[in-house]
Amino acid sequence: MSEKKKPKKVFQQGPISPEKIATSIANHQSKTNIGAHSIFLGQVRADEIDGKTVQAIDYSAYEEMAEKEFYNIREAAFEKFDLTCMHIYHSLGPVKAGEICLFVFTSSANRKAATDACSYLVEEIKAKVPIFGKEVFEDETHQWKVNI
Amino acid sequence: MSEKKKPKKVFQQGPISPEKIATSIANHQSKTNIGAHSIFLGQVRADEIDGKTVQAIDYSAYEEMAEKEFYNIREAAFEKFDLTCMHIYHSLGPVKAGEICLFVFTSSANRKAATDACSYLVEEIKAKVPIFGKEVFEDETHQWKVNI
Amino acid sequence: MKVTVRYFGAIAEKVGKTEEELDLSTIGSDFQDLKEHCLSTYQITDDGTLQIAINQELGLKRPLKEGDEVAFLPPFAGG
Amino acid sequence: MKVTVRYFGAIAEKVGKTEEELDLSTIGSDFQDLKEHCLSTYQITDDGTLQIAINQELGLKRPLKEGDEVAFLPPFAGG
Repeated sequence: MSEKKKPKKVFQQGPISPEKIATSIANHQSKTNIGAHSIFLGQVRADEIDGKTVQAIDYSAYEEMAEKEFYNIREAAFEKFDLTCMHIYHSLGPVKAGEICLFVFTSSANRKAATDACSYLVEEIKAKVPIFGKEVFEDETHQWKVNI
Repeated sequence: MSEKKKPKKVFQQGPISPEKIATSIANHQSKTNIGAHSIFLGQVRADEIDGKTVQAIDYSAYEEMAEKEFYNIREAAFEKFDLTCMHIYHSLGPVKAGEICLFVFTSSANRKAATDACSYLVEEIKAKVPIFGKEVFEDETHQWKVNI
Repeated sequence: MKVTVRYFGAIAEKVGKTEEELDLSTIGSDFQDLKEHCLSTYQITDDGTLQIAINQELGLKRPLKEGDEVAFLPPFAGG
Repeated sequence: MKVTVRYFGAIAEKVGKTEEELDLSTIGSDFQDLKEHCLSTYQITDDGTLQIAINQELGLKRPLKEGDEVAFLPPFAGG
């Protein structure tokens, strides 16, 4: 539970690499009270909108507020679910179609806590954290993404 | 949907490495219609039972039947959920405490299909696939694991 | 009395800047005064999706104080 | 008439082997006959968790045929 209070850096510049995810998983192999990990990855889609294709999303955030919201969401999740560990990473700046922009990672002794917490975190992040996404098309025009 | 019919090898000897997971994630970055991945990892716990600690689980399976069950579970999941991709890997042989024995990976345009399918697969695998686990203690005695 | 006003995403694009300092002595120290001032100055229409935070907190709508940070936030799009 | 019988996990351990061929002409070709033969021969008690598959399928309980594969399965423990 010491992990609970440690403030964590959520934002990183650019996409989240598969290698970072592997390292994060490997770091949990010494925690032998964990029986289940649940991972959610958000990947940028090459959506076609009015004949134009999204080539990247350029993420920005109200960072000071976002960090507070992430902290509150983490605390609430630790209250609600019997978790061993919880990690959240989100990209800032451009993330190309096919690249990963969100990495949520929960671990618990049993699968239900890990999977329920992971879904909870994703919904909370999408609803409450002031992150903004500019969908950039191949012709460099853009539109602003809205979560549904 | 061509992926749907391709029979897949689920079992592998020994633990599932974080690098394998990273490679599997990286392989999906060319599929730009994917917006969400959900991953479940089962990790062997060092449970203490009557003063003795589990150091590994030695997995065996009725392989011919297990492969059929995995196939049926995959087909049912593709029916139930709007998935782009689905991958299942399970260990055979010894997997040490802290190592990963199950890797379930679902991908979809939207998060709900990916996360619901991932949970569905994990429950189905635990309930329906004839896999057996010998929990080996540090003193080389053992007991047989039962899913709850 | 001065406050900092910050703009994000589509709103920053429309406003043409991400931040400014405003003197409330001419605008009024009421939250609603500032909101209306900014909406009309930059021709932002509030279609119901606009959220405004005071010092990183939503839903306050309290009278403003010297040094407050007011942020105009378009719909969230994380993940 | 011969069938293959396979044992897994805790049952294989108790039986002392993972597979054998049994001649049903002495045991009887009924599913229940074979089940009772194996349970009594190896002193396996069915506490309600035992599952038996015929040709990789559970819950059949049909009369056995030449070449059938009958598998005695303890509780599943995947994942």
